[in-house]
Amino acid sequence: MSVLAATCLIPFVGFLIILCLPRKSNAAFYTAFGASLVAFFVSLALIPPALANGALFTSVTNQIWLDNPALPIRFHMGVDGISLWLILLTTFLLPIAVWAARSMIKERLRTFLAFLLLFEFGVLCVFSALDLFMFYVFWEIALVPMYLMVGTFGGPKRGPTALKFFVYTMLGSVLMLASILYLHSVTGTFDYVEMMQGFTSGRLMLTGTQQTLLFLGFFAAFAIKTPIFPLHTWLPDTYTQAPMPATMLLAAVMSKMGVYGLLRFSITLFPNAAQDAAHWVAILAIIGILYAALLAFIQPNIKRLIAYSSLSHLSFIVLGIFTLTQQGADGAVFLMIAHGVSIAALFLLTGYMEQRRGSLEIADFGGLASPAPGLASAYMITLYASIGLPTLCNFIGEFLILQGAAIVNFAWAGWATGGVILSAVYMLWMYQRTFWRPKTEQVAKLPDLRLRDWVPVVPLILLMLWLGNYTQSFMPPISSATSRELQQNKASQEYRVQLKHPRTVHVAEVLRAH
Amino acid sequence: MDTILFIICAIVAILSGLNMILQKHPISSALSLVGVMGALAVLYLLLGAEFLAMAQMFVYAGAVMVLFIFVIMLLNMGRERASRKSWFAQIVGLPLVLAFLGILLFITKAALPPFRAVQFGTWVGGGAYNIGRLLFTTYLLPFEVISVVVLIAIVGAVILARKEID
Amino acid sequence: MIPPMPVPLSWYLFLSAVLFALGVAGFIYRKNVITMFLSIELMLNAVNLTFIAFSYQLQHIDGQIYSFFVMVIAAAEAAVGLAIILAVFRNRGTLQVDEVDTMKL
Amino acid sequence: MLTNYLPPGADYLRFLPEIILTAFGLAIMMLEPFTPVRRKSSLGVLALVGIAAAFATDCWAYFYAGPAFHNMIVIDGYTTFFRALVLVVGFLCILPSFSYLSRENAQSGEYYALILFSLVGQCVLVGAINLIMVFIGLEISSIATYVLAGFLRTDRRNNESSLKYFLLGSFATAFLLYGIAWIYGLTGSTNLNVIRQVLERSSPHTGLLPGIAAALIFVGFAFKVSVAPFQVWAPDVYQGASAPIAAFMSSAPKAAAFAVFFRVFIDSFTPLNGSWMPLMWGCALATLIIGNIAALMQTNVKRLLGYSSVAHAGYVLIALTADSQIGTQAAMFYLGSYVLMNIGAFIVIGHVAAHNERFVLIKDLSGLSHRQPVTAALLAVFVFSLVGVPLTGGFFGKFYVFQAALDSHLVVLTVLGLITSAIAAFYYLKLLVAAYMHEPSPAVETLGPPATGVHVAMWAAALGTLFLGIFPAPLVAFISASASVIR
Amino acid sequence: MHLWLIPIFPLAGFVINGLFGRRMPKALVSLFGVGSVALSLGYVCYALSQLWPLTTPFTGHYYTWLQSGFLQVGFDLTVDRLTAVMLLIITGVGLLIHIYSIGYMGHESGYDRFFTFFNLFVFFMLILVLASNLLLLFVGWEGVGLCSYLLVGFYYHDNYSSYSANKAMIVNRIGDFGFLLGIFLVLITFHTLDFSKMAAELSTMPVETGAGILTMICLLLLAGSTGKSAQIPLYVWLPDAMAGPTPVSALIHAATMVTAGVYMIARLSFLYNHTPVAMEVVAIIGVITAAFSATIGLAQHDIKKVYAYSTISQLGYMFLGVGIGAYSAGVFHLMTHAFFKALLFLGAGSVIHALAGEQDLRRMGGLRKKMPITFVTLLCASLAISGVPYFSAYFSKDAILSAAYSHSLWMFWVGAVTAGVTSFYVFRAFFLAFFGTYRGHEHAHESSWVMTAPLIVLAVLSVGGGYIPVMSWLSLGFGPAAHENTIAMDISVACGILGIVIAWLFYIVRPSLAPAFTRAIGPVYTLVFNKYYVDELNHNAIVRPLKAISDVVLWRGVDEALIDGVGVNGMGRLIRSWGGLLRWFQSGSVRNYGTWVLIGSLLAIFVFGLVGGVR
Repeated sequence: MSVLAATCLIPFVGFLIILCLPRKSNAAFYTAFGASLVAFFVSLALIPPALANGALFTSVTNQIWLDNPALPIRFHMGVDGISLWLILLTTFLLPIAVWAARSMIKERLRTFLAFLLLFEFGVLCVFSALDLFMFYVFWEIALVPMYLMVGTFGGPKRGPTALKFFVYTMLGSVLMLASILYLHSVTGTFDYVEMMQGFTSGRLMLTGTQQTLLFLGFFAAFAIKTPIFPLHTWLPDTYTQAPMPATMLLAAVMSKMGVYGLLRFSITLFPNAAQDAAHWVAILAIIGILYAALLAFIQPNIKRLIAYSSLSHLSFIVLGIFTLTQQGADGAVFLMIAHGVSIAALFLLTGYMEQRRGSLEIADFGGLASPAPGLASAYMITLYASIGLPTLCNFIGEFLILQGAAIVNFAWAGWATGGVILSAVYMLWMYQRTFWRPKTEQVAKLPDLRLRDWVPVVPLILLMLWLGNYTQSFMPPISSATSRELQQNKASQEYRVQLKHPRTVHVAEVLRAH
Repeated sequence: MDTILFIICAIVAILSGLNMILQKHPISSALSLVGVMGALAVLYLLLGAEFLAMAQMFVYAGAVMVLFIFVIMLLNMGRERASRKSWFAQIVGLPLVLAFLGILLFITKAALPPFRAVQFGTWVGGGAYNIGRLLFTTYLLPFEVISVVVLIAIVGAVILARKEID
Repeated sequence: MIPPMPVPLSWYLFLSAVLFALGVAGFIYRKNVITMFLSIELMLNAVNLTFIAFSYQLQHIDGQIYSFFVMVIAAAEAAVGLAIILAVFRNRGTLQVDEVDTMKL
Repeated sequence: MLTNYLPPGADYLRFLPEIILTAFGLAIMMLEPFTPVRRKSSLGVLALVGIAAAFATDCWAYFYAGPAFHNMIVIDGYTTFFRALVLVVGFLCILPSFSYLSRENAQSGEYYALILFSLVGQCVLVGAINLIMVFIGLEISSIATYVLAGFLRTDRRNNESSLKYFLLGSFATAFLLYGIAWIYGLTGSTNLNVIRQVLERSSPHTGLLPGIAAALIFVGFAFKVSVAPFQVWAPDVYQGASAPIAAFMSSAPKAAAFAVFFRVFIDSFTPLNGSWMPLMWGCALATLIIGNIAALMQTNVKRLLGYSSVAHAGYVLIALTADSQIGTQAAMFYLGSYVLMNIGAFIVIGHVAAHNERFVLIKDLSGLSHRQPVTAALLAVFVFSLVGVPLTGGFFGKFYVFQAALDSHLVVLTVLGLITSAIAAFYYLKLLVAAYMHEPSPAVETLGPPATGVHVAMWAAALGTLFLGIFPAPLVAFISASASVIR
Repeated sequence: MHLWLIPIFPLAGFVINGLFGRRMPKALVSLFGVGSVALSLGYVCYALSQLWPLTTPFTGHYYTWLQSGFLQVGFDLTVDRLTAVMLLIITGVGLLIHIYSIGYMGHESGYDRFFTFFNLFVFFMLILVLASNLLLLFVGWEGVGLCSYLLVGFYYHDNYSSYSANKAMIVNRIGDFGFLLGIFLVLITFHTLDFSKMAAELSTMPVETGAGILTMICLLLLAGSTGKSAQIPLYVWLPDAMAGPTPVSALIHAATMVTAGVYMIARLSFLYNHTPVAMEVVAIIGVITAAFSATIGLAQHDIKKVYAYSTISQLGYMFLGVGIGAYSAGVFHLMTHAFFKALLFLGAGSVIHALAGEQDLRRMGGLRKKMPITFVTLLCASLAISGVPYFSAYFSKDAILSAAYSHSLWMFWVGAVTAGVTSFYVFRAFFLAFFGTYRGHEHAHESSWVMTAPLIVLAVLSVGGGYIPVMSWLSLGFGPAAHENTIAMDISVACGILGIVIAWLFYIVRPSLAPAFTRAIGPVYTLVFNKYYVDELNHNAIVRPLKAISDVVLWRGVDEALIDGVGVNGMGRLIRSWGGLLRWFQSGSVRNYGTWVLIGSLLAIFVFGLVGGVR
């Protein structure tokens, strides 16, 4: 068993153990924390091979799942520079979420922790899957515990919200399933690596129409999951209603599944369609950046505000990917990580606020910095990371993405940079209204962070600083992996020329020749 | 002779059938159905199905229909009442039935391969011997299995018609 | 002596089609459960006629055997069906089929 | 000599499961008067033993594959699979019946005997290669289920369910029979192989009549498997019947009818597939849309599951529309997982329903996870499987079906089908929303722990569902070997 | 030479005070806070002495920060002559103000927090000037902005302070918008962000191809500068930023941070030199800002606001200087301004401190006797800023004005008149505070030596700073300074002195003159007093519409009503409305069901008949 398989399975084992534990016992917490921590330390072993060559898939596990000539399904997983950090992000955030859950989830903690571990299992498998079937399977598996967490432990409107969340995402993912199936019936395999070999060697070929339709099928799933404007309306409700540890993972990890899919599959499997669509997707992303920022601006609820801010940042990532430039893609991957860390911290701290005040309406706060300077400082750092202050993590990602956008179309960069400005506006205004100003009576007595509250915050802040200041410890594998992806995308250029110029030659004939 | 017999029986069958579905009282309908069955029995005979003609009379017209009439009497049913429900069936039913009949007749007419003419006595395959022989050889399995149906019918009738749960 | 005038087989088939259609019409238009059931019996009779007619056409008696099976099953169905009708009547005191529609939509 | 006509010994072996079931049924009938009311469940145990024995002989018969009784039935992988499937259904439906019958104060042996007889009919049906056997098998299965649906004869809903099922079932059977009669007349045989050979030889312009005959046969089957627009009866009947019976009716007869549906259309009517494929296409889509959308606004769980079972028929029909080897495999797998999850869901609601099935609304499930977390978790497994979430049998079945459809270039059907399956998530998850996200309802507050039989059946169905989703390989291997026999 | 040591000391101070400051005694906090800057100053001196005479820039490469595609950014620090001047200003003036703060902040709560942020500011400011590439400069740029935000919001529990802090940050961010775009354009054009490599690329670049894009780059970067250096149109934040403690105003909003824009333009002079258009824009912005804000300064009652507008005005002079190519003059004025403006603020701080927080000139007066040291030092500063001969600004401002004289006459005249206005309002404030009778209630007293000592040092620098040969020192990088034009100098000196005289007339000789005059020009005065209503304009034309659009149109309209309501839920409603169809289907009536079976069979027959036939 490879390190990767072990990393993925440990949470699952933890999940099974928790299921067998008695209902009211601390053992569930220790099991969950232990399992997630072990998974984190095991996952660290993924780094050396991936650092050596980020463009290759390392720590590969390739087992037969279903050995049927009609449905050849493999349990094929591996990491490259893109998935490596996402996997580590997940394993890093899970112990934090488990820790946070202990103080934030009052009832049925055991069930919640079980869901958390199942979620981790699903997400890890999504990030490491190299078989499209497997990818889809775990894509959905990750959704289930999240749905249950939102629905069971969420706010007052949890039921309808969770339902909307599930059905919305499901609608997208069935279209992806259709595309995967179609891809299989064209190529005869579900294996991503095999498919890519087929495409690069010219053995396999998709027509323009096929590419477009398949691209749209995948895009539907990814766009809803990410989400991309205008498919985002599930997001604010879900983020707001979800219990805080779940919101944290939703924003930090689950949203990355969508953008990861875009980068991993959409632009390599359907290069021409991706190139054609890049313009439109980028415009949607830019609209999303500005739109979400403007909406965040006037939200009366902190959680909802952060939810919209997350949407804005995710649109940055999408923009980065669809610049189809090295900087854009690198920035996108980096921002995935950076945004994961910063948004997790933001939600975690917001969770502490909710725990103390019992509400997250901005109007209920004011002057919180006086009774809780520690919370205020930590919040300030995180908030600055989030709005892209240099030396903190998000800046690098946003800078690279905007740089990539500027290379393709300077106007894009212009509009998207507006999002950076707005992010400062709404975040600082929120901070001013909650932490600053004269303190109110209700706020004056609120306690500051205690040691056990600091425990999950400190690693997050340190990571933000590390990511922002010593980028090169993360960037090389990302760069090599994204450059491979982009090469695969560009490799179709030649074919594209064939398609474009000899108008008289029918597309199908070109294909038949291959 | 054959033709006349056929036409008479066919007219009887159709008229009885029509009567069955036009009568408001179940007893009248049931008795009309007996008429259809009798006419059909004659036709079976014309087609050389001796055994079945007998069975039609004894089993169908005799036993089964008696059962029906018995139940109708038992429940002391009167004329059926008019009903506004099922307006959908009421409205579209007739055109649909006519269309159905039309299609059946048209296609039967249009696409039918050349068929024999039926002449009484030219082929008598359906005697009791032949039927019995076939039943116990080729159709042994269905013959045996159909006994399960009868069994279920008995059990089912007992369960459903029993007065009280003991 | 009236000369035997052979009847085209198709006439039998037309007759069975008409009877079948009558049965369908009865099922749709009659409001009494028993009469509906009688209509079904009429349809089965039409089917039997078809079987026997084809049996004559093919000149082998398998068709008659099938017809026989249909009769047996019709009898069994009658037993069960009437029992069901009895049970319904006992519970509801009516056999108007339109009144047996508590479950819908 | 007559002895020449007597079937050889192997024929009996091939038919042994049916014989055993009948024998056990008869034995139960005979023992029934001598069993005190409190001990009636021992007859149920006897029925379970009978089913187990039949299952064993079914597996045994697989090694003696071949036609039997003058080509009336055939034993092959396909038959074996479906016989095993209906037997499993029977087993799973008898298990919760013990507590159900005692709860409704209706203990009797006939109940178990009828289930066994019904299984006989389904076993005959799936092995039939002669239309007359198809008809008889169908009738055995149907008549037994008519009775079962109305088993609680003092219950108005049972009555209505039974009456509707009976009237409409007989009505549709008449169409089927009419079609069989025409096929017999046009091809001179009712043997499926002969029919195909004759149809293959016949010239195109004579195809119209066989087409009409096939259409009438289609009506009969489509009715039994509740495909639109013949699905109308299904929700009413499933809602009215008792939960274990509804579970049974929506599983075993449907699976068996689908088995023969495939055998007849893919095997015999292959020469006509140019005309039936568009029909199936439209019906499949209509079924999916009607089933799923109607289910959206249900508040009664049994009725909801009734519509869900309609919708699932639509997915299997997609596999039939694909008209391919892999389509048949997909349908087999789909039905295999469908029966498990469907029965499981019905058992859970039957468990919650309490005496006289008072609590069958979605809101009655509220808070189930607070009081009976295990039951709720199992319900979650069934629901997720019905939705088609991966690692459950329901997902893999759907996956298989749509793969088959795409391999046959049914792109639009696939996309629309998948979208309806996403819409379906909406109403299925309402069950979980109630069970997990609301405070306990009175129904749940007063709910006792599940009886042993219910427990075992739920667990078995859930584990089966998960097994099929996580390790589909063994079953896929078996069905891909056996699906070939019908083409 | 370890250049990284220069910024590392304040960083260490920041870390130590930040983590442990709350638990440490004040003395220790001051030790770390002030000591770190002192060490930094010491190391700067040492390093410069080692590198003397610094004819070629010295660069230290430390680590690769970021690499992606052709983009490569290192953590590299460079010292050249310009940087050397800046380093000395930052650490030197910074140290003085740190020392001053010990006294000024002594009894404030959050003493440790103050020094933490102050040290962080020095760190980022040093990074800003040491950066050898544009991105690292941007890091410092944003960092000082952050510290400015934190320190303006030092009294965070106060509504106005927190509002001002936000305003400062947000307005700066708007400038950064341009800065960032400028960086992107630089990268696209030069494929590097290193100043030296950019210069090398530029020298090989054909003029025709580059002109347009270079202008674009320069204008975008200029947008950043206007934000940071509070020039029109982004000057609005600086007056409000005075809500922070006075040392903050002195260090950040007078001496160092706000000059970053000037520094950046000077740093990129090789770029600006290629684009006369951008240069002209810089100069125009500078001169207009100088005049415009000087007029606002005339009518302010808050002593710090007066100095704030004066700062804006002086920054305008610097912009004018660099805009007309007199880079060394601009930087020279930057330096002298750092001295006298820091002194003005610290002196004002001393007054405010003595009056327990009173900032309104109308409640001061007659402090000359009570606070003699403050009085003398402030006098030096006021004379300096007025350009009185042989005081520091006499040299630097007049260098700019004489360059302007030869560049464009109208700029010179505006600048000269503004010089007069400047000296008027500076002395207005001075007279109001120190002469006449005391109009307040607090018991005023002279500040302690920790505060007065820096005042004295700065006073010396303000007086003698003009003799530091910065212009010739910088001529290596910017070319020789233009010859001084005696006519221009005379005019500007005359204007300055005239301003002082008028102030003396208005506020000492005939105090009734000022109110009479304001009444006479009524509406104009109101306009100026209300800062030309620019804040109100911004609020009503930008902020409120933006909020309204976001709230009503985007949130309620597009998001909730359109996308979610019509799109998502509408789809749901549509699907549900199809359910009406089912009423028809699932009527519960057996006869209807039979009809459906019939319809189905007709359909089946029809399809079979239509498509028909054996294949």
